[in-house]
Amino acid sequence: MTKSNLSRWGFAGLALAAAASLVEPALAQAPAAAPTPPKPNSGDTAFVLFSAYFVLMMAIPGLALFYGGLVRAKNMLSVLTQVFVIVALVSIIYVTYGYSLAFTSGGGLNSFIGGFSKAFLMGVDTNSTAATFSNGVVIPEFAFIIFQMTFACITPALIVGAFAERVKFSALLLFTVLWVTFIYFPMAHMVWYWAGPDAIADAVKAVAAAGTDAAAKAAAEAKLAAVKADAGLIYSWGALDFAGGTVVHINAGIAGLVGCIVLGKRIGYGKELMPPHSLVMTLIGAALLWVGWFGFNAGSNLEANGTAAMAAINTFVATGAATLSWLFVEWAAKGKPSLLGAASGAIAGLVAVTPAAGFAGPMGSIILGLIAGGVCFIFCSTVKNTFGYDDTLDVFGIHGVGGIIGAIGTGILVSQALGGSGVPDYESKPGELAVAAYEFGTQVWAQIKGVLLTVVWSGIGSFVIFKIVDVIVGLRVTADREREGLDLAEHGERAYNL
Amino acid sequence: MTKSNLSRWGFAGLALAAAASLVEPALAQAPAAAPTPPKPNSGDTAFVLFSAYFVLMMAIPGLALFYGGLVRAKNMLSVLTQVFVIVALVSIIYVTYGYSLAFTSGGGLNSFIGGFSKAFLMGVDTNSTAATFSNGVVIPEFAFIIFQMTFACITPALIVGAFAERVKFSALLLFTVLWVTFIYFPMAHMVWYWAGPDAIADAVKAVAAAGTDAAAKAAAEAKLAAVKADAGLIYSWGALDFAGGTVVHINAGIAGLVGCIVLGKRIGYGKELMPPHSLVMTLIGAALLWVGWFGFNAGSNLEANGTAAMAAINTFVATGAATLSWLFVEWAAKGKPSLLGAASGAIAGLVAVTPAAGFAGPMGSIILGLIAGGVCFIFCSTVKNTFGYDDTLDVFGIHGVGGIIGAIGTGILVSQALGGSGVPDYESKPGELAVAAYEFGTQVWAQIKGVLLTVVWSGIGSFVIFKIVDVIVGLRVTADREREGLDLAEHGERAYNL
Amino acid sequence: MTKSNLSRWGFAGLALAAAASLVEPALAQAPAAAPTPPKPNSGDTAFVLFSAYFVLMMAIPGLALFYGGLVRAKNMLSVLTQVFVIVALVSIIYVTYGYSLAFTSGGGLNSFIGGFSKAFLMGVDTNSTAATFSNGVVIPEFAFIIFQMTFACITPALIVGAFAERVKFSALLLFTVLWVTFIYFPMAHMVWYWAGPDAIADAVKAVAAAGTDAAAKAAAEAKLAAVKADAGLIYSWGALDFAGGTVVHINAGIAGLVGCIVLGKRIGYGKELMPPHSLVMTLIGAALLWVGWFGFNAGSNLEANGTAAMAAINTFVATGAATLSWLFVEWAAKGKPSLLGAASGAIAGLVAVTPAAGFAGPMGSIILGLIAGGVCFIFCSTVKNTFGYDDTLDVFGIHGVGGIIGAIGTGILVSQALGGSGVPDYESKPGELAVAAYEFGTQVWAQIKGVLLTVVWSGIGSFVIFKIVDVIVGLRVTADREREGLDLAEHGERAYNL
Amino acid sequence: MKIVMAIIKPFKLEEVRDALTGIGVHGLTVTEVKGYGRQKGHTEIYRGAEYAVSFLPKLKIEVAVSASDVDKVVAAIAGAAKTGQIGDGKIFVTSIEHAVRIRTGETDIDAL
Amino acid sequence: MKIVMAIIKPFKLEEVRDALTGIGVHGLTVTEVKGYGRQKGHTEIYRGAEYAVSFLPKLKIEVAVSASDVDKVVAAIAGAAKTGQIGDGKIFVTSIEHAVRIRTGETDIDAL
Amino acid sequence: MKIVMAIIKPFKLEEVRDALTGIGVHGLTVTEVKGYGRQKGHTEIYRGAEYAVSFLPKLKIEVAVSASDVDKVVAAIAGAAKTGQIGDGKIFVTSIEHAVRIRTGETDIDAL
Ligand SMILES: Nc1ncnc2c1ncn2[C@@H]1O[C@H](COP(=O)(O)OP(=O)(O)O)[C@@H](O)[C@H]1O
Ligand SMILES: Nc1ncnc2c1ncn2[C@@H]1O[C@H](COP(=O)(O)OP(=O)(O)O)[C@@H](O)[C@H]1O
Ligand SMILES: Nc1ncnc2c1ncn2[C@@H]1O[C@H](COP(=O)(O)OP(=O)(O)O)[C@@H](O)[C@H]1O
Repeated sequence: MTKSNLSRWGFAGLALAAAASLVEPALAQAPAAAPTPPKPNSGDTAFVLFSAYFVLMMAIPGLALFYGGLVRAKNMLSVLTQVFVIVALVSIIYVTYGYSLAFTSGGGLNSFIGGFSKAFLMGVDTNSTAATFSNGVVIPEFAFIIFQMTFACITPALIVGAFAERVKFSALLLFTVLWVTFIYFPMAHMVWYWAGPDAIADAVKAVAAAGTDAAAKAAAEAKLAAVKADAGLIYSWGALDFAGGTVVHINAGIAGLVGCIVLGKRIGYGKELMPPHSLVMTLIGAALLWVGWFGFNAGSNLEANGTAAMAAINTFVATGAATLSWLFVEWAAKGKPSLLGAASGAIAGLVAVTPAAGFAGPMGSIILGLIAGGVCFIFCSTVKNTFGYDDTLDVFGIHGVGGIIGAIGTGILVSQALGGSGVPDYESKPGELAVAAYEFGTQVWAQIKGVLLTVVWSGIGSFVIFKIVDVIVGLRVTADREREGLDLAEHGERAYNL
Repeated sequence: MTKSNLSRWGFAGLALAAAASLVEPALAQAPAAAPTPPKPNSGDTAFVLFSAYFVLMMAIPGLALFYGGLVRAKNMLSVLTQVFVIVALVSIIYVTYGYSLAFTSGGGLNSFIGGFSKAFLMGVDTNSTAATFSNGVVIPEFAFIIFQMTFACITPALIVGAFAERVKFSALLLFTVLWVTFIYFPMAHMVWYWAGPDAIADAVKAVAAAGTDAAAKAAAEAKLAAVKADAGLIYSWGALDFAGGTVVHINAGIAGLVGCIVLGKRIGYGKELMPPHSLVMTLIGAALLWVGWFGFNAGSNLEANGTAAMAAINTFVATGAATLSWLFVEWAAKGKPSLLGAASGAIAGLVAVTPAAGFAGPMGSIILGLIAGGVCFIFCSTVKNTFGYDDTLDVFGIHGVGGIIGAIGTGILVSQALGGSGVPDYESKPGELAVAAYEFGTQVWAQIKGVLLTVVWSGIGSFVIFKIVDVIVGLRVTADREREGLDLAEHGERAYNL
Repeated sequence: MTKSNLSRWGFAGLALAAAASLVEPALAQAPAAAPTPPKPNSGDTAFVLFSAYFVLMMAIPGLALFYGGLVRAKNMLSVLTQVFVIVALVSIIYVTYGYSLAFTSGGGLNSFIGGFSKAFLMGVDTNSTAATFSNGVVIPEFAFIIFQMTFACITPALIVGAFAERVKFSALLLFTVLWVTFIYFPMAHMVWYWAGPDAIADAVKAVAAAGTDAAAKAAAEAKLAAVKADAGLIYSWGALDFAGGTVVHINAGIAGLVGCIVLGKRIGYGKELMPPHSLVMTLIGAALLWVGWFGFNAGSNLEANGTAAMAAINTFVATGAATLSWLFVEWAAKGKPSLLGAASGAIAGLVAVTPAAGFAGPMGSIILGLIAGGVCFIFCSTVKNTFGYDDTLDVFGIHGVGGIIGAIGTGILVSQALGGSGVPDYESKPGELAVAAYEFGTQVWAQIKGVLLTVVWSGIGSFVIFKIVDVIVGLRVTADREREGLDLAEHGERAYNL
Repeated sequence: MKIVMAIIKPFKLEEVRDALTGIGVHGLTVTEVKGYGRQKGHTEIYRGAEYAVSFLPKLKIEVAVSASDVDKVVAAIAGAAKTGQIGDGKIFVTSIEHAVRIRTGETDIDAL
Repeated sequence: MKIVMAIIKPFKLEEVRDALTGIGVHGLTVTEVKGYGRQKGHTEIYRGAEYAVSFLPKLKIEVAVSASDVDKVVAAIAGAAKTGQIGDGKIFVTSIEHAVRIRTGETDIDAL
Repeated sequence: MKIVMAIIKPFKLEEVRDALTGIGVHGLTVTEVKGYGRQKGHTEIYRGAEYAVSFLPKLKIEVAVSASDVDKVVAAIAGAAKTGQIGDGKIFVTSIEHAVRIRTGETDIDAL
């Protein structure tokens, strides 16, 4: 009884490959036996496409406004431009080589990174399919790609909040190119690359079919081992991450923390008033993030079924709980319940429930939200002030901290005893999704290992990249330009002419 | 020829129960005859999930901005916070006990309210299903829950417009908890709780199958009567409400009217200028309400089919007609066609078409919109001024009045003679959706009874709750705090720092 | 080997008609042979409905904000009102006679315009279906109508950008009624009206079935010719337009150019500062246009399948490429990369990829985007200044120019040699979608002819309509009202009271 | 001629305007300002950061009047703008040497 | 030294600035204000509520000049800001006793 | 009594306020203004259109003080607002003839 499918995204295209390889021997033996490869259905396809659109809406205008509202008016456009252009830039990188690096086999480096076999989306057409998490269910590979692409687009955009109001635009673009290439795509590969349910089922069935013939059995078992080994490192550790808590949130949170330390504090930080210039924009952003996050979390199920619906409910109530949690803790601690508190709590809840969305139950998700709201509040209000780093928009305090709470919480709340769905198992009943035995220590340790690797990879990698960019173009604008505001200094525009 | 399915939402889970009960006797007789319970399909599931997301988008940021733009800048954040936190709060209440109170059998109180059998979503898992309005079609119960949840979240948020700019935040939270518990969930149960099409078809078929055996026939008929009686009070009266005209709009409109009278007028009302601080936000809100309302109205069909598409078209054109109606009436009466007029007309049209969306035809919907736009304009501009109550954002004038127009109009426009779909009938052809004979008087009277009960229930209930909250925490902020603005006084923030 | 289905929208209802006509002879011969008409599936239905909602979101609030942010604060509400009310107005016109004019046979005028057989949506009910681009796949006709309706609603709204800040509101309403009637519906008919894949397959099969019987064969061939001839003029030329590059963008761009010349420049144009009053609103608008445009482009596939997913990816990367292209060209030419540049580039890319979305491959789309971003920048910054017309918001520079680039580019990038999907062919393998041989010259010439007819039709027609409206109500407000701002002068409101 | 400049609470504008028209003064100019004085401000909290905001929104009214009307005008403003609570504001009077109505070129008293 | 303070119509700013630079005045300070006077305002209607808004947007320009330049400056502003229609605004002149350029500490005429 | 009016760079407000409270001045009024002077502005580009924007955001501070305090106040402002770079702004001093505290009716020095 082994575990597999510990993360939620399949190896796009392998389904097709597997299907093709099935057809060949079948033809060799008897035409009548040829199994037809599974076809996408319109419901799942529509579901994944609209989920992708929603994730894009999270980034633009959602995240752009959430961040933009929090900076001073003179830097509003700089933040909006950064998020908008990052999305544009990464979309091109993604179809050029990003998808291939994340979701193809990387040969000798396969534990860490994929290869270039699908660079320029070579070989992908309207008939290509990608595996989901159910045996025999596939979606068009193009749908899988666009969905994945939106994740790659939003992740570097999350980071900009940490050093907003002082970063040079050209530096940010260069940073983005390097960061997605050397940090994001490897992380995506390590967490989400696997062979898919049908490949595993086929290999398991082949072992059974091999019967008593020792040689055939050995060959089949070797094949099964190879199929199972064809996965990213964190995936192979058994770490669960439904929708990207490690790849997206911890990854961005750590990069942000490193970035804000490398760039240094804003001029006047701690001395001048720097209130958010428009909490209205921040509210719009938070609301669109909440709405769009259903695409992110439920969409990560890749199929429109009961699990997707449960992921959606979990996303909703974890967010509700974290909103209330931050609000009431702040009310008690600071005397007033603020809109920014409610909105920040909501994001903390969304972050925390991301890895858990399809694994925890609704009550577990509420608890996760309650914890995330309170703990992130403490990080953003107390810990940050204590250490004195200037993480402008609390990328670390919300995405980093919330992501870690969620990643470890997932390892606990997945337990069926706590209302979770249990750890998926594609092997014991090949062709069906079974539930593996839950072992607290093993699972939580797998989660912690995933978190640690993410922290180390993103921490060291981002640091090196920041330093390289600083040498090449300089990370920070001059003091004069920072005073003037990045909108005029960097972009030649003003946000408001009322 | 009897009517059933007079409202549009099924009794979640019963479909599953019914299916299960079918399996037992079948097994007793012959294994081959065992009917398999219907399974959700991905298209309907995706449709209901995204509809739910759209309804959330109506509330945040839609409604929050629509309302927020209309208050003075110093109260902007208070309105945004109220809407945002109500959504968070009700989401938790909903999965805790709200869903159970609305959509389970309430035993002796079943006409008015459900029970606690699904508190904490007990027993609901990713395989549970909920009935739709077609025989043999189900959706995941989690999808049904999240969809319903968004309705419960937005309804109390609608009310805040009536006493905006003066209500105490703590009072509002307490009010919300009490109001959804004692007003909303009972109303939802009374209007939307029923046995579902398959349960009715099975019972009708059982009567037929009983044949000439008198005892069996009597038992089957008793069973049929029981199935039909297992419904909320307003549902059982035969009142039609496709997407919540009574439960949501009249209910909120009346509560708002009571609330603004109990709280009293704003300081300076009628003397000081209180122009909307940002009609731009109001426009964004109105547009997102329009867009999101398709989730509300077409989504209430629970299936992606021709009726859903018709409900969407009706929603579109009723809104278009009401927009033009308000605009031109205002142009004639006041000399200028305003954006606020157009946007208000749109909302009036959306409200009015809500109960009618799946029952009227497009031309009937246009007429409904034309009437709603004009009449609501008169209520908001003349009637309110005559009576002198300070319904800050016209919750009664638009949701109450528009809701009543829609509820009664639905009883007329459902007639096939007027292009409507006819009153549904699940009994005469068990397993199929037939159309019952339309009787004008009967149907309109059923609609009026539904409206009256809603007005009485919400009116008296809300009044009592307001008084209780006033005693416990006080409903209204002090005059000083009202002058200062709720943003600073209640939340310690300012909306804009430009 | 002939080409058909050169545009992407089917003749709604004909599928039903065709199915019905199939049933009759079948009954006459043998009941067993009666083929059942295809039924819509829930996945495609959900896909088309949500695509329609997204297109509405493009218009309101998307386009309204994109445009509104660019005008001066005193004209903000006028732009928002114009877009909002145009949507309302056209929705009523569309169900009244617009759909019928666009998508029914126009008898003798059929090359140019449809008839009134479906005025008031006569004969359309929840069971009516519309053809898609796959044989045997249909969607509810109501879904097709609402999708098409949103296109008709947004197109005249695009035009208002060209003469914003000076047009009289009453004139605009009258213009809209005339323009959709005499320009838009004919264009839609000319480009998108055809018999649908099943009608063609049936006719082709009938020819084959006729066998050697000369009379029968002649009759069948005549029938086939008639089916193929039952199409709009531009369609019959073989011009490809996946989602409306000609009908929507070139059409609106040309009308805008004519409009801004007829109305004349704004007072103070070129002398006074007229900076955008809120690039924040413009960014929100651009982002919602980008997000919503997936509904526009992928939705035009009418089915949720691999082609839809490819159209979505193409839409994404063309936009990303054009964003970068405009940004970097501007950076090089003007010294600073601006948010408005990035947003304008995004729209230019979206416009250019519209006709190509389902025909080009992702790499082709990137190239299209790169070209569109750069060329549109030059038109908006240099060409406009050179000629001196005051196209306030660059409707021509972006929609006109971008549309033409896209239309002609589609004729090139459709080539399978360039990664395109190839020109569709419904005849050579009846019942299946085959690919016709690609001939560069033929295809590009067909595209150019489509563009030219659009330019001429829209150019002359719009000019005449502007002149008529000018005579009846006057196109332009007085200088005093223009100075005061249209918000107060025309609508009696102010956008902001901060 | 004099200019009477008054700093008042924003919601008192209409009453002050009415008081002035009541005594025949039909022109004035208003500016949104922020005032710092005895009236205490408020604290704003944004996530971790607390800001003590001591500047409060006020309106500045400027009225040009003939020297003989000054006392009447000062009294009218003082009466209408008074709430009796801290922060009601100040009135300052300065001389102006010359006044012109741009439209007509009229000067001094005729320009007001 | 004097301060010339002018209330003008907003769209006249560029012309006034040009007129001033034309006569060698290269410094001025502008404030957005709302004016009440003979020029009639407008009515705004929001749903039921009608507001007669009598305050109109104006700009206040302040120019510090040497006493000898005052007439030239007043004439320049009056000329450039004039449309001949009601609401063109006013010009007021006051004395200043002392002026300082913060950057250099220069005083009086040298500070301008 | 005098009014000291200073045009300063916006980010210098807190320092100026602190300098003033440091010498016992506890009241002042601030206005957002736009200044035109030697300090050069910037160019904004929106699609085709380039705008040379020569007006820069400044703050105007007005402090009413007794005649004897004027020099102290001017020095305090000048010291706190100085960066030494072009655009630091100006200080102008005018006389006021009369002052009233609206809340109490106190006049002149007592009103400050
Ligand atoms: N010395 C001063 N110079 C200029 N303006 C002042 C001065 N003192 C107070 N003000 C203005 O008057 C307003 C009210 O003053 P404050 O001391 O708060 O209350 P009060 O007028 O009741 O004594 C302040 O907000 C400020 O705008
Ligand atoms: N007595 C006054 N004191 C201060 N400002 C005034 C006075 N009278 C008019 N103003 C200002 O001058 C502007 C123009 O005045 P108005 O009477 O409308 O027209 P005109 O200047 O053509 O006579 C007003 O909007 C107001 O800002
Ligand atoms: N003659 C003047 N009258 C009124 N305000 C002036 C005058 N000259 C300059 N100012 C104000 O002082 C500000 C700073 O002036 P500037 O010439 O740019 O620099 P500096 O004060 O260093 O010489 C200007 O932006 C303007 O607001």
